[in-house]
Amino acid sequence: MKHHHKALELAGICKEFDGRPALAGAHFEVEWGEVHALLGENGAGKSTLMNVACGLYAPDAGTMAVNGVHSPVAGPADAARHGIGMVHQHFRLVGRFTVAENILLACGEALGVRTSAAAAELLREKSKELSLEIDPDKRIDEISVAEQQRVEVLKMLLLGARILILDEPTAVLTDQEAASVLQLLRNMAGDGCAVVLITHKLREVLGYSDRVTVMRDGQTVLASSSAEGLTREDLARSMVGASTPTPKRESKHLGDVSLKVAGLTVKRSSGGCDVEGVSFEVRGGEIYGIAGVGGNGQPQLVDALIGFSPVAEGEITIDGNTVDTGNVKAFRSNGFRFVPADRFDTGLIADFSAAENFAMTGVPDGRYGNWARVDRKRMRQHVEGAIERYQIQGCLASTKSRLLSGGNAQKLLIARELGEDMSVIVAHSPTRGLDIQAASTVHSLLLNAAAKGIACVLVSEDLEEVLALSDTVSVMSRGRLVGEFAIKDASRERIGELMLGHA
Amino acid sequence: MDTFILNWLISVPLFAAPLLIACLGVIVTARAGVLNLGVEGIMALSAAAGVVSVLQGGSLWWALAVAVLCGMLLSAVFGIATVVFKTDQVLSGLIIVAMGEGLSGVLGRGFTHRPITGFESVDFGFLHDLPWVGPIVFGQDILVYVTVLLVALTGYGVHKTFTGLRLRAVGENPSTADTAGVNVTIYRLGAVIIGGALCGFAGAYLSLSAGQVWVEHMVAGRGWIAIALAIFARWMPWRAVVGALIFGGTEAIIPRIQATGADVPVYFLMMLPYLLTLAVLIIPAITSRGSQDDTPAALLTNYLREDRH
Amino acid sequence: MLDLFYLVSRQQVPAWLRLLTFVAGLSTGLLLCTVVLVLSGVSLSDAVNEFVYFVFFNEIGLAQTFTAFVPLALVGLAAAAAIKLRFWNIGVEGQMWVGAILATWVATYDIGPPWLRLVLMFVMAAVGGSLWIAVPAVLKLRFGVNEIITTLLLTYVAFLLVQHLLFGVWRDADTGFPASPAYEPGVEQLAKLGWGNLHQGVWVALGAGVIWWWLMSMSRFGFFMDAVGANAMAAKASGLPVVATIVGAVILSGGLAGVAGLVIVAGQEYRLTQHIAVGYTFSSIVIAFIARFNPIGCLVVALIVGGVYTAGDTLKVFYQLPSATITLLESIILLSLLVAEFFGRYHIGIRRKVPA
Amino acid sequence: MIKQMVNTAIVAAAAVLLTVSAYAQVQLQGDPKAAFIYLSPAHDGGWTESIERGRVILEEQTGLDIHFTEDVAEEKAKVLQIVDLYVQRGYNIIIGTSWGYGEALQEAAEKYPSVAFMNAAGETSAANLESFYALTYQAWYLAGMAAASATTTKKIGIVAGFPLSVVNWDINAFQRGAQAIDPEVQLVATFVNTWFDPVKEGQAAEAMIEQGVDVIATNLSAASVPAAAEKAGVRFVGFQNDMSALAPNGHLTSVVFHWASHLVPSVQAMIAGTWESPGSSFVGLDKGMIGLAPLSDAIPTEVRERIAAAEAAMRAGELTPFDGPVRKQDGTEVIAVGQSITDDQLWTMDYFVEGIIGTMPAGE
Repeated sequence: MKHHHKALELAGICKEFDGRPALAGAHFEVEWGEVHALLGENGAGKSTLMNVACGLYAPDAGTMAVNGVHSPVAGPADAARHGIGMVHQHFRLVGRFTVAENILLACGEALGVRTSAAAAELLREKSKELSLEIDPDKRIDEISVAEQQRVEVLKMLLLGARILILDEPTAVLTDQEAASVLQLLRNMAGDGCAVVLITHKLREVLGYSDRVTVMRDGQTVLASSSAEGLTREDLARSMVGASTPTPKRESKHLGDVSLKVAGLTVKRSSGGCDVEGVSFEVRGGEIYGIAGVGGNGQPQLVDALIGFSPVAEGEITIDGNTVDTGNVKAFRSNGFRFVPADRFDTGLIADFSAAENFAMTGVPDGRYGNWARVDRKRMRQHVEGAIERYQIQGCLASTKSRLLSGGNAQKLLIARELGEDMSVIVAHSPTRGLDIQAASTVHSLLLNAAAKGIACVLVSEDLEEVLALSDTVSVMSRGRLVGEFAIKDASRERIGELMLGHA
Repeated sequence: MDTFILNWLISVPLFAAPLLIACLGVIVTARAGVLNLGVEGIMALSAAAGVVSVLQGGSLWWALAVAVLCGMLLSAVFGIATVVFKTDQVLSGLIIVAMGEGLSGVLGRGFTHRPITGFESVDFGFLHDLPWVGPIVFGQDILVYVTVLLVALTGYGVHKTFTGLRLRAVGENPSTADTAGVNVTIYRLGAVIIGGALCGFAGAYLSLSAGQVWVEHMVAGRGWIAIALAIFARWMPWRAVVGALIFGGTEAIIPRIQATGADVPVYFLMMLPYLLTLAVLIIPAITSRGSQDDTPAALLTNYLREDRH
Repeated sequence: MLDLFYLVSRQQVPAWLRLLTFVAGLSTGLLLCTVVLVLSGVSLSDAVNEFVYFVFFNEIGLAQTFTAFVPLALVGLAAAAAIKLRFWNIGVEGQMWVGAILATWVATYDIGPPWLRLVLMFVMAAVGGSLWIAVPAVLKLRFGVNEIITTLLLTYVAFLLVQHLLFGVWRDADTGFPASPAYEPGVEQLAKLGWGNLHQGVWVALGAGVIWWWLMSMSRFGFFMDAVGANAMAAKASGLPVVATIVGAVILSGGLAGVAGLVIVAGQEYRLTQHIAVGYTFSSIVIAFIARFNPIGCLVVALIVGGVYTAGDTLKVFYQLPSATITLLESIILLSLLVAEFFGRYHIGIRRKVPA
Repeated sequence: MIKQMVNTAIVAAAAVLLTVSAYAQVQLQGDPKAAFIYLSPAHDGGWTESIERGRVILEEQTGLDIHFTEDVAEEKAKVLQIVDLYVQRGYNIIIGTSWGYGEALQEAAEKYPSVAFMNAAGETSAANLESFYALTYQAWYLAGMAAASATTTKKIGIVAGFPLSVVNWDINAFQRGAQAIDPEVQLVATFVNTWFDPVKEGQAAEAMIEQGVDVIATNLSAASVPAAAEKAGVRFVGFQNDMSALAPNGHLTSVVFHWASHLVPSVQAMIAGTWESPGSSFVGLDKGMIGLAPLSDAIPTEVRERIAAAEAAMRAGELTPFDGPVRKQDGTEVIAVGQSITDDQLWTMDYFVEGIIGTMPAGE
C-alpha cells in the first residue's frame, strides 16, 4: 500500500490554558506505516498536542490535516470518523462496566452494534485475529492494567482507527508487558497504520521507533528525524535543553535499623486486603525503594505508613518506639514526614498561601501562636527563609500555592516536610509530573536527607527512579512485598518478573 | 383482622406510587451523574400545576401533562445551571426546592383547598371480585398501573438499552463517555429533564389522585424520602419498588392504627416514615460499611472536558 | 452547537472579575424578581417603595427589619459554620425546634434561680441544637451516611416532638391550645429595647457574629476550619485534627441554630408554639452563601434578608401576595449569583473553524 | 409549676376585672377602615371560608370595603407586625380569626387604644379587644342526635384535627347528642393531627368505615371525608359551612357558623362610636352564630321533633350538652348529676366522654 499523503499533519498549533501557553506553535507529522515517537519531558506539551489531534481540545491557532485533507476536528466523535484513535494515559474505560460493555459504549454507534453480546462477539473475533487475549464478560475493575490497555487498543482498532496515538502506554507496565505492547505497535505499523508513541523513555524511542519528534516548552524542537543513529545523549539534550547532571550516589555508611514495619495489613472496605503482611526494615541513612506496577496497593501502604489510614494488623516502630497506627499526629510527632504523589491532594492546600501551607504542620503544636491567635507574621518570616533556601521561584509568602508550577510547589512541600526533628521520610512518586530539572532537584534533596542519617522509604512506579536512588529495592505485587534486593544485586529482569507476579 | 390487613394493603399503592415515581426520577438523573436534590420543589410545583389546570377547566390527562411539563421546565432550570453553567449540584438542588415551593405558592394562590374530581379506580369487572388479589391488584387508580409501567420502562431503558448504557457511562466516567462520542451535556440535560418529568408525575399524583386537592406544603418531605429511597435502592429501579412498598405500607398503616383507637403515642407514630428513612440509610451503612457502593462514580461532579489532569 | 464553545478553568479569578460577576448576577436576579413582582401585580414604584423605603428608611419598617435580623443572623452563621466544611446542615429548623424545647423546659419547670434562668435557657438551647446535629454528625463521620437527608429528616422528627409536647404534657393548662405556658416576664423573657419589637436577642446575634469573626480570622480553630474546608485530605495528612475540627464546627452550627430558636421563643413569642421555626432553613443557606461564609458578611446579608422579610409581609398584607413569594425571590437571586460565578470561574473560548 | 399558678391567678384576676368594671366606648380615629387577619386562605373550604362568608355580608351591611390578609401563622411577632402595618396605613378596625393571635392582639390593643380589635376563637380581651366564639357544641349535640337516628351499626365516627378543647367539646357533644337518642351508640374519634390534609382525612374516614361506622362526621374542611362517605354509601355530617354539595346523597346535616350575626352589629357599633368591648363573647344558638344546615329527609320525623325540642331548650338555657352526669371514657365522673359544666371546664376539656372509641394523643 502506497500513500502519497502524510497520515497526520499538525502545524502551528497554539493552545493556552487560562493564559498559560501549553502549546506555542507546535508542529508534528506522522506517515503511514511508521512508529513515530513523540518525546518530551512532562509538561512539554506532548499530550496536549495529541489531545488536539484527537479532537478533545480546541486549538487556539494552527492547522491540521488528515491524509492530506485539511480538516477541523470538531470533537472526539469527529476524530474517530477521520480514523484517529487515541489511547490516553488515563484509560477511558468505565470501571464498573464489563469489557464488552465498554466496547459497546465506544464502538456501538460506529459499528451499528446495539447489544453487549454482539460487542463481545466482535471483540472475540478481533482479539483472536491479533492474538490479544481478553475475556469480554469480566468487569474492567477486575482485570489488570495490562489487560485494560489491551481493551483500549482493541477498541481503537475495532473503530477502524488507522492513526493510532498512544500516550505513555508503558508507564504502568512491567518491562515484559511493555515489550509485548511495543511489539504489537510495530506490527500495526507493519500493517500500514500510522502509530504515534508518546513517551519520555529513551529506550523505547531507540528500540521501537522509526522516527522521533521532540517537544520542549510547547514547541517542536526536533522534528521527525530518523531514530537510527540518534544517541541517548542527543535525545536527552534536545529534551532538556541543557544537560543536567544526574545526582550521584556517594558510598556511605548506613546506621542502625531505625524504621521497622512488621506484618502490616490493610483491609479493603469491600473485603480482601489492599496490603497484606508487609514487613521491612530501614536503617538510618538508607533509601528503601519499593517498586511495583501501579494499583498493587502502594497508595494504601503509604497511607498506613504515615498514619493516614488505620491498619488491620501489624506494627510500626521507630527507634524502638511503637507508633499508634492510623494517627497522623502520632506519626508526625515521631518524626515521620511525607512527600505525596499528588501534591494538591494530600500535600498542599491549593487555596492556601505559601506561608499558610508551609506553617500548616506547625500550627497544631503551637509553633505559630496559641489557640486564640495564630501568628501569621512568624509564618511569613519562616516561609521567606525557606523560599530562599530552596530557591522556590515565583513564590512570595502570600502566593496561593495553586499558582506555583509543579516543581516549585513540590519544593515548597519538601521544604516544609524536610524541616526539623525528622527521622523518617515516606516519599510516594515524588517526581511524578515534574520536569527533569525539578525531578533532579527533588532527588538531590532526598539524597541529602538520607545523607543526614534519615531513613527514607521511596515508593514509586518509576523503576528508573527506584533503581537510581535506593540502597535496597523491594517489589510490591498484589499488596505484598515479593522480593528484596540490595541495589548491587538488583537485576531489572528479575524485578520485572516479580512485578508481574511471577514469583 | 383480615379486613384490616386487606384494606391496609389496598391503600398501600396510594402512598407508595408517588414515592416510587419520584425515586425513579432521582435514579434516572443520578445515573447520568447528577444528583437533583430539588425533587421536593419539583413535586410541589407540579402538584399545584395539576390542580390549577383542572380548576381552569382542563381534563385530568391534560392536567397531568401540564404537571409533567412543569416538572420538566423546573428541572431544566436546574439542569442548565448545573450542567451548562457548572454550579454546585447540592446548592442548586436546594435552590430548586425553594423555587418550586415558591412558584407553587404563587401559582396556586386562589386555587388552594378547592377539591377536584381526580383519577378514579379502574374497573376490571369480575377480576376485582377475586379474593385478596382482586381488590389489591385490580382496584387501583389508573396512575398506579402507569407507575408500574414506568418502573419497567425505566429499568429496561437504563439497564438494557444502548442509550441506557451511554447514560450510565456518563454518570460513571464522563470523560470516557465523551471520548466515546457521547455528548455529555446533552445526556445529562436529558436525564435531568426526564427525571424532572417523573418527579412532576409524582407531584401530580399527589394532587390529582391521592389528595384530589392542592394545598401548600402538601408534598411534606416526600421528595426527600424519595432521594433517601434512591440511595437505599442503590440506584436500581427494581429495588426502589421494594423500598417504596415498605414506605407506602408504613404511611398507609398510620391512619388505620389511629382509627382503631389503639392506645399509641400518635406523634411518635407519625415520626415512623422519617425514622424508617433514617434507618434504611443507617443500617446498610453500619452493616456493610459501603461494600456495595453502587453510587455512580461521577455523581455530584460537573464535567469539564478541558480540565487538565 | 454545544461543541462550539469550550471552557478552561481559571487558576485565579481576579478581584475585579469576581466583583463584576457578583454585580451582574445580583442585577440579573433583581431584574427577574422585579418581573415576578410586576406579574403578581406590584408596580415598580410600589416595589421600590416597599423594598427600599419602607424597609430601611421608615422607623417601623427598620425596627421590624432588625427584629427579623436577629434569628436570621444566627441561622446564617449556623449554616456558614457547617457548610464551610462541606457539612450540609439543612436541618437548621430542627435544631431551632430542639433548642426551643430545651429552653422551654428550663422555663416551664423553673430550673435554677431566677437570675440565672435566661442564661440557663441560653445554654440549654445551644445544647439542644448541638445534640440534634450530633446525630447526623456521628452518622456521617462514623458511617458515611449522607447528612443532607439526615439533617432534613430530623427536622420533621423535631417538629413532631414539639407537637407531642404541646398537645401533651406541656399544654398550657389555662387554655386548650397547643402552646406551652407563657414565660415569666423579666425572668425568662428577653427584654424589649423600646424600639418596635426589637429585643435583647439582637446583642446575642451581634455577639455571635463578632465571636465567629474572631474565631475565623484569628484563632487556631479558624485556621483549622480554613484548612479543612479547603482540603480535608491535605489537612489530615499534615496532622491537623480534621475530625475534631469538623465536629467542633458542626456542633457550633447546631448550637447557633438552637440559640436562634431561643431568641424567637424568649424574645418574641414568650412561649413554645407550633410556629416558631418555620422557613429558616433556606434563608440560612442564602445568607451563608451570599456572605461567602464570612461572619461579618453573614450579619450584613441577614439584615438585608430581614428587610426582604419585612417587605414580604407588607406585600402579603397590602398586595395579597403569598408568603411563598419571598422564598421564590430569594431562590432567584441566589441562583443568578451562582450562575454568574460561572463567567468568572471559566475562560470561555469559541472553537475556531480551522481555515482550509 | 409556679408559673402555672401565677398564670391562673392572672387569668382569675382578669376575669374578676372583666365582670366588675365595664370598658369605655372606643372612639375610632378617622374614617372607619376594617381588616381581617386570616389563618389560612380565604377560600379554604372550612374555618376561614366561614369567616369570609361573614366578611362579605359585613361589607354589604356596612358599606365598608373590608380588607383581609391570608395565611398568617400564629406567630406573635408576625401578627404584631401586621397590625402595625395596618394601623400605620390608617386601619382602625382589626379582626383576628385565631386563638393563636390572642396574645399579640392583646398587646396591640394596649398599644393602639383607639383601634377596635376583635378576635374569633380568642381568649384574650382588653378595653378595645373582644374575643368571641360560638357555642359549637350546642349544634354538635343536635347533629349527634341526627347521626344516632341514621346509624344501623350503632357506630358513628368523627374525623378531627387536633385535640384542643374547642375540638374536644365538639366531639363529646356529638357523642352526648347521639346517646340522647340511643345510649348504645358509640363514636369512633380520630385526630389526624393537621387542619388540612386531604389524604390523611380521607384515609381516616375510610378506615372508620371499614370498622363499621355508617355515619361519619368531619370536624375539618377537606372534601375527602364526604367523598369517602359518599363512595361507601354511608351518612355524613359536615362542619363550618353547609357541606351538602360535597355529599349530596349521604349528607345528614352540617354544623354551620354564621359569624355575620355577631360581626355586623359589633362593627356597626364601632362605626357609630358606641362599641365597647364586652371582653369575651361566647355566643350560641340563641344569637344564631351557630346552627345546623337543613336536615336531610332521611331523618325520621320523630327525631326531627326531638331535635327541635332540644334546640328550643338550649336557646332557652334549660339544656346544655354537658349536664350531669358526665363521665369520662374510663367511667370517672366529671360532672355530677344536677350540675352543669363551667366555662373553665369547657376550655380545659382534654378527655373523651363515655362511649367514645379513640385516644387522646400525647395524653398524660
